[in-house]
Amino acid sequence: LAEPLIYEIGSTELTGVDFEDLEEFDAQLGGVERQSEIGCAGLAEPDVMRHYTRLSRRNYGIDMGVFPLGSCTMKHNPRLNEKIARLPGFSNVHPLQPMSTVQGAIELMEELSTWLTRMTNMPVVALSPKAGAHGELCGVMAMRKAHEAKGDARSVVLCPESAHGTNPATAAFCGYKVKAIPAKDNGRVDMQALIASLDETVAAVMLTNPNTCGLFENEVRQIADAIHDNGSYFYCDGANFNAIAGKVCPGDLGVDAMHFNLHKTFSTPHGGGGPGSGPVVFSDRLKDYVPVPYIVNDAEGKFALKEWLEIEGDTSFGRLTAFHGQMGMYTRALTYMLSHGIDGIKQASEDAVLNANYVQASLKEDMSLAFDSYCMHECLFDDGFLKDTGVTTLDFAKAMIDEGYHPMTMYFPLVVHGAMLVEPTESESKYNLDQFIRSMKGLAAEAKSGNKQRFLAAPYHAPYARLDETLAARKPILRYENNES
Amino acid sequence: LAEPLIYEIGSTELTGVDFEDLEEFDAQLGGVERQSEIGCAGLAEPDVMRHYTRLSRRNYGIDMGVFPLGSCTMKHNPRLNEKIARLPGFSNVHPLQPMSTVQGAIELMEELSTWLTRMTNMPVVALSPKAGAHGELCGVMAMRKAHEAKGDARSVVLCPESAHGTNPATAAFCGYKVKAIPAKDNGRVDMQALIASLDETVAAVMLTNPNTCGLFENEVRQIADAIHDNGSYFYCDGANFNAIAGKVCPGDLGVDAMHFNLHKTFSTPHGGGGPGSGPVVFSDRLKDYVPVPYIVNDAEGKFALKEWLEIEGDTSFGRLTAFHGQMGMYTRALTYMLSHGIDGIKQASEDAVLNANYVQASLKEDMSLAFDSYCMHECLFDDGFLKDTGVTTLDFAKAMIDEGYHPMTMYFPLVVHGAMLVEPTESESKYNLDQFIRSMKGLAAEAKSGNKQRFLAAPYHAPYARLDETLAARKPILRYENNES
Amino acid sequence: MRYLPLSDADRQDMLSTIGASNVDALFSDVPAEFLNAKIDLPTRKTELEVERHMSKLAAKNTAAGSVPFFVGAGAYHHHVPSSVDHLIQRGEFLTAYTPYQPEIAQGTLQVIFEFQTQVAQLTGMDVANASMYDGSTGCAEAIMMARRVTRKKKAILAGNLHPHYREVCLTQTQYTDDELVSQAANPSDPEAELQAVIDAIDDTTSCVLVQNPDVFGNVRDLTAVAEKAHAHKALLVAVFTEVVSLGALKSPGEMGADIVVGEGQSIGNGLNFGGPYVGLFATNQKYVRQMPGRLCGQTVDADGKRGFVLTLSTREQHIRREKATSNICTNSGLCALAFSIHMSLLGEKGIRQLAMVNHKKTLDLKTALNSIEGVEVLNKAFFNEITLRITGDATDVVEKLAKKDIIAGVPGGRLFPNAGLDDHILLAATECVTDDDIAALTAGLKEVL
Amino acid sequence: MRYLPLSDADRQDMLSTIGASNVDALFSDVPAEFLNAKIDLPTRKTELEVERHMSKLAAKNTAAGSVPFFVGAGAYHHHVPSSVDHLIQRGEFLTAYTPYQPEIAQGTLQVIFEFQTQVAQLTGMDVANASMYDGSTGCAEAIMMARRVTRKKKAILAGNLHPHYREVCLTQTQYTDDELVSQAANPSDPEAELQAVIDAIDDTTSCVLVQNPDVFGNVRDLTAVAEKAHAHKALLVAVFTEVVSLGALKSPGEMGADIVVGEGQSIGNGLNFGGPYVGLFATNQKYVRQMPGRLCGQTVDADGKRGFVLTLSTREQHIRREKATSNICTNSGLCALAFSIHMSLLGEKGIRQLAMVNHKKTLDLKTALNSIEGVEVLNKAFFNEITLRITGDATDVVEKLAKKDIIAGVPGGRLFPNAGLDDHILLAATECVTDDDIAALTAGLKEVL
Repeated sequence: LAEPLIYEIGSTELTGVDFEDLEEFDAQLGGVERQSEIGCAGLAEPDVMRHYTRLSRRNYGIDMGVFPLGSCTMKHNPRLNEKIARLPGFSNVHPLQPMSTVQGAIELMEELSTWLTRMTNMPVVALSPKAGAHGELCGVMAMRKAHEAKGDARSVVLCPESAHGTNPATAAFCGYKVKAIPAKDNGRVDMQALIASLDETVAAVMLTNPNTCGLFENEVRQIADAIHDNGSYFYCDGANFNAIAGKVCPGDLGVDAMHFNLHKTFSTPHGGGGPGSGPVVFSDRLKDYVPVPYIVNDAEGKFALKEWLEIEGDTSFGRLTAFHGQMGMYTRALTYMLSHGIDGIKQASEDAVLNANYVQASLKEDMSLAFDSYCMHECLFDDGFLKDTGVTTLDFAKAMIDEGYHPMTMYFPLVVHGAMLVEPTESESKYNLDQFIRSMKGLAAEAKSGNKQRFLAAPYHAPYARLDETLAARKPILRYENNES
Repeated sequence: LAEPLIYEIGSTELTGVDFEDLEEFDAQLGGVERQSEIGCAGLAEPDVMRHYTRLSRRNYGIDMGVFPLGSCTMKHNPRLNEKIARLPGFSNVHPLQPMSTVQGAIELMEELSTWLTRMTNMPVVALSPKAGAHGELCGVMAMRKAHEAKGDARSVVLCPESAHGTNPATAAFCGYKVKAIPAKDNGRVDMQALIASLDETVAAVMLTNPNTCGLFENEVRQIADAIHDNGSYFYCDGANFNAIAGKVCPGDLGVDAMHFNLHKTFSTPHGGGGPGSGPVVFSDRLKDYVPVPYIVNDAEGKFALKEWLEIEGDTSFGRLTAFHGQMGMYTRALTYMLSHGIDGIKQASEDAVLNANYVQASLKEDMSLAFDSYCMHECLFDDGFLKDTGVTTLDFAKAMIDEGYHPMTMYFPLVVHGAMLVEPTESESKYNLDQFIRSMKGLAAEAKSGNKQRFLAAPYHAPYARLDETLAARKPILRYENNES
Repeated sequence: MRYLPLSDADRQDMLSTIGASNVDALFSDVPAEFLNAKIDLPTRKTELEVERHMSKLAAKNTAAGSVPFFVGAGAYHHHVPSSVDHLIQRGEFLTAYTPYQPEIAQGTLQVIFEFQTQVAQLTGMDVANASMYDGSTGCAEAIMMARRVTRKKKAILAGNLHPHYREVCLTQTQYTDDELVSQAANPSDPEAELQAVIDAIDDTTSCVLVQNPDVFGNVRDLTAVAEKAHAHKALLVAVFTEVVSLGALKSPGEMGADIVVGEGQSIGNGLNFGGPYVGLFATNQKYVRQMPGRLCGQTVDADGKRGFVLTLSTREQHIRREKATSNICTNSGLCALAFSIHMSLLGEKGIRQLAMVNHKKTLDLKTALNSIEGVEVLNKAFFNEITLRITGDATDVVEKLAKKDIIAGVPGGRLFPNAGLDDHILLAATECVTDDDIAALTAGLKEVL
Repeated sequence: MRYLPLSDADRQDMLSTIGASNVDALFSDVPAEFLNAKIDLPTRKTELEVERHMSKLAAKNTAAGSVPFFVGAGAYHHHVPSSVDHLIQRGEFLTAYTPYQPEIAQGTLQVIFEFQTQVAQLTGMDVANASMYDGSTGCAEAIMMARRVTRKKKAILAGNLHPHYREVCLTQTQYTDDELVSQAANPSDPEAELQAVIDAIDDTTSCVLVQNPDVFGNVRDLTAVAEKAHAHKALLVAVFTEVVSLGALKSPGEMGADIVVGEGQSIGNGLNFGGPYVGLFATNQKYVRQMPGRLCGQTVDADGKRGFVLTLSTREQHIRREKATSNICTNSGLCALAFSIHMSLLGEKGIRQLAMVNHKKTLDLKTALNSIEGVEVLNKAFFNEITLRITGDATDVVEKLAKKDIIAGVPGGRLFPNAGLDDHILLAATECVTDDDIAALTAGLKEVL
């Protein structure tokens, strides 16, 4: 059954919120009152409950089953985090109320900072970026500011071909030219090519480690040294930090800046597309360039936030967002960290890697592995096993929906043909993985056996059949219009 | 997809709860330690989330759509009630902590009592009964105690044929013989027959008003007078109070005792089968017989609960439950009452009656009305319109599931052949009712047109097909057994 | 009004479909003098106003989590994982009806089936029902069930049964065929209390109700009671108020109980000032058709898929009316769901750990209190409750401690008025009690004694 | 560990399937000297311990609902109906991914489509996107969008723009082709502030950013700004921080805005100490392909059923990489959901009522404060924010009031350091403010001044 739009069941006359009755009064709106109709439909509360309950049931979430979306780390979201984030002392405090009345909030930020800096063995962290990509911006801006401070403007940033699209986009945003570094056959960055590209124009190198193929860059320390010898900075995309948290400190590897996807690594629910949070840790080389606000202690040991650049001599590159960043995510992340403890975080990384290797080992005969070595937290297949079957990676993924799963990541990284990137995360039990593996084996066998029909119009058992994306883009309908009026 | 049992996915070795590590210590359990296996399966938290999320999706609830279950009043359950009930000051207080530390809780009970007594115009209320049927017990016990106090033991309780099964069961539980009173053709109690049955053996008459046919007993005041003239008491089953709350005070009608289904009338969620709450209001005639605990004020005006019968001369009939009753439901009910206000409660009753009459008027040509007059909050059809179609009331109800609805109440009240009792409640919008009416018309037309197939194995689109209840009863399997071991 | 979806225009439209001039015409069966009675109660409030009002009431109460807290005696302050409360609030569970339409109620039904299994396992019995109102009302049902099974009337209530439970049994059976015999409480000699029960059993006895751990916290083995009862064709009804104890103690089933009844609040459910709670009720296979309450059984659907239904309902009041085994109509579904989810999180490993943490805290509490001049802990064997005898009036001491924001326990006189227990205090210690809490109580007691 | 479902036995089984001797073998690419670094952080805590720790931190903060509270300036203390928070916590919404698989994400997608419609209606624009991080980052995106549309570089920031927004714009565009011109704040003459913007517009201007109500609470009609901008082929970017104002004020669209960007926190979302919030972004049909952020569009599925998909994504970074219109990758999905649910509850009727209640409270506040010796309210026309000039240091006064548990507002110097506004206080009054709150503030101010 299709769910109507709110505009089809509600009306501008109905409301599901009560207000005190106002007596007549003279408004002081300066004659700028709204006269025209707004048009928003209202519904009484019972209908609101049903509309959104029914809509939700057309979604797939982690709470429903395995969500093996490579690079996205769809792990369990403990409800304790949600409960804590809703304590009025966190959820109902204003970013601009007197700092004396929010000491607990700033202390929480301080405690989170301790966790992030110690887990990475890096001295400072900027908490305020709103998401991973925003964190990249933070990191690259600090690098550019540092180069400028040295009077050494540079113009190029190196990114591997397999990088997340946000890496080159961010570099371009900061005025850099982007130069791609090729990968070797084993899925790692070609260190020789990288070193060959290092010259006095290179401001920074942006690597992801573990990389987007799910592999650890085993030459990372040598790469870092080469970067530093060139007077460049080493930016690490921390999207895959969840594979090594508690096991490896990026600071030890020579990283100068790394953003966390705080939400996915430390378990804020994805929420259908955010909000996220992207704190960035910095090395000593960059620590003078972090954005405001940051935490300081006043003379009495009370916490405060430095909110403004000083007029003279401040090397901070500025402010990335109003207020202090994603407090709601800080709360969830710290709750999650305290729950696990550093021992639990390490165990979670190990389990994530174990689960991925188990899936890889179990499916390598049935599907085609992109790289034949142990993987980290995700395993990568290409579409070799679908050759001549008439089934594409997309078809295969849509058929997974009929098996009760969310598809894996498809066609990323770009360096692999018809890529299928599977990240089970540490949240899956062996029982769940065995069920998943059985389904994948079944699908692979069906595809190879020539049963194209199972795939071509899949999913068959989802709430909706395949959607026409071309139609949507060709003549965009981006809002409801009442066609009757 | 079938959902496995927890025993099929969990194990006795797994747990989803962490505890502090205990050092070895000498237990003082008196040598009664548990040696044998318990056998309960544990699951890590992610799997618990999924198991219950997936199970929940096999349920139908008010949040999903119209729930026209006559006599059960499946109305909207505001989430504000849930939020308030979870305030630690209500949810985390112990019934036996010092009364000086729970003044707010007792004040809440007092405030709820004010609402219940004023809405009924009756002087006292006993809050503690745990559900409607428990409230009936409370009412009838008070009546018996009152008769005994007068030295006038009586032996018979009169109940209409259409009474809820709990009425005769309760009377029997209190040692009474139950005598049935017939109904008239218009669905009301036969007052002549009732008066003819009144003699010195009759302790009480139990009526439901509005009655189980959804009709108001228009002669109720005369009936009450006849009961009282006979020295008997008038018990009113308040299951249908939601039709008249804010409009009519049962005390004005001569009622001596009436229980509320506090949960359904004042919107505690049904929860798949409770918990409920069944406070009972009493007339002056019975007020000395109420059970403990009840609220008293001490000399300083502080609230207290009288928890024990006095040794001498106490006429209370005793205690119905440990502690003070269903605080969680008191909280929800008071929240709901304050939200509506008495004006909103009256409006809700009117809307409930309006909605039922709208459904009745809209469907009376398509289905067969049991009684042709305005109804109260529910309308009653019989299976006359299905005559010779080969479709039963049950089949018709199951087909409603395929239309996206929960079935109406079937085969109750017993006085109507193949009864279908429809209670839309005040929570339904006209849009929802029009959709519902359209579906019912469509089904009725299909049945009459000879399309039996649509009905006989319905539902076709539910998570499960019809369940074999005979098999379940013949060889009951009431728990999981590991057949492998 | 935010919960009412009809607009005035809708109402007019609908009245004209009905053919009524106004809504009061629909109430024409109500004698005019009684319609639209004036009622002196406030009008509607905004959500914000309601929240403010209720929060103000809540703030007048001392919540268990906010202070050192040691009250037990039938309700226990445990920690419930947040996932439990999240899951029971899913609309499909929360707003579902009793599962009489199994095709669209398999969620609730499978949960009941799993719940029944968990309760049977914990109690060591064959089968359990879908839950009762609470432990106390379950006891009254157990007495009546024993009468139906044994066709005898005399039920013996052990002296150390929770006094509220005793009162509920006496009240609920006062007009039935049951005859109840209550024995005297004996906080300091629980073995003697047990012996008194054994001594009272004879051929007219239908059942004996014995609580373990008893209301004073004492733990005993009930095997000897069961043997004597069975020798006289009577049933042992084993009662508990603290279900967590089943994670540490020999199960009632292993001790020979025929019916086990108790309170399940500790698992999954909050204190809630006394309710709603969830009564647990289990028995052996041969008595299943005499068991009160709802039962869920396994079956298959028309496609052969395993599924569940309510079954054996011929015992119930909506079928049997005045011949029903009980007048109970509902159970405590949502509380049972919370119980079952929490138990699934715990599993055998978790419930055993939880039980031992409780016992250890109570041992620590006992050790600390025993060191105080003028305080004597009566218990030799216990689980997570102990009883003190102090020099002085317990009510007075508890009130003085409450003024210091320490909620110490239940004065003996509150549960046993006029029974000479005014110098007793009943205390419990759960996993929520910290060392600091124990130190605060100890220091506080020393000050006020 | 309660979140990890593998048992040690599972781990061993899996390692043997993999053919690795232990888990560290899987990490063999990590140079040995860096593997298993010692990290000085605490080990795991029980759920109860975590709750205690975090509750203790929370208790050190003064929550807005617990005291008289008048802070605004970009974030507002409104009441969110409890149904909103309930619904956004449904697992299917909460734990869903970005809706790239539309067959199993129609819930999220239809919500976005409805959200886009609501935002377009409120702002009076043609189309809106699926949300931005927040209002401040949305402003920076608007400047860059205006550059793409106009192919001009100079953006003028009005003086009474929220200073955090100004800083974000300056920071985010420091390495792009944009050239920003910031004007000076003018709390006491908002019309002059507007005129300065108008005067600065010339043919090199790509856009002007003007906030309404401005950061000091002043309400103006921006029509004249739009006219001047359009005469010079520049765009008017209308900024708001208080979305509720759109229920009372002429819409930016009606004033001629080309891009509308603002903060949506007030509807559906809590204060959260500054985040997460939800940026709203709307424009007219002709600029839609230059709009940053995600967009959801209507389409049909293979069975012809109406459905929704993310569309026009060729603008985005995962396709365009270094040529993308923005490096933004996520939106603020769950906050947008909360916004949309709250707006569905409100509807046009509700948002208008809410706006007028806010305005009335602020009028009451103004009247009360104007009566105090040494206090001057600067605003003539305002919505729910006003600015005071007091005799004395605002920071000092605000701190003194905080000691009395009255949270008065934002000292001018906190938002505009070294700008001569140290004797200004910015206040807001919403539906959460009571007459008692206003009386408390008034009395408190009189005492500390």
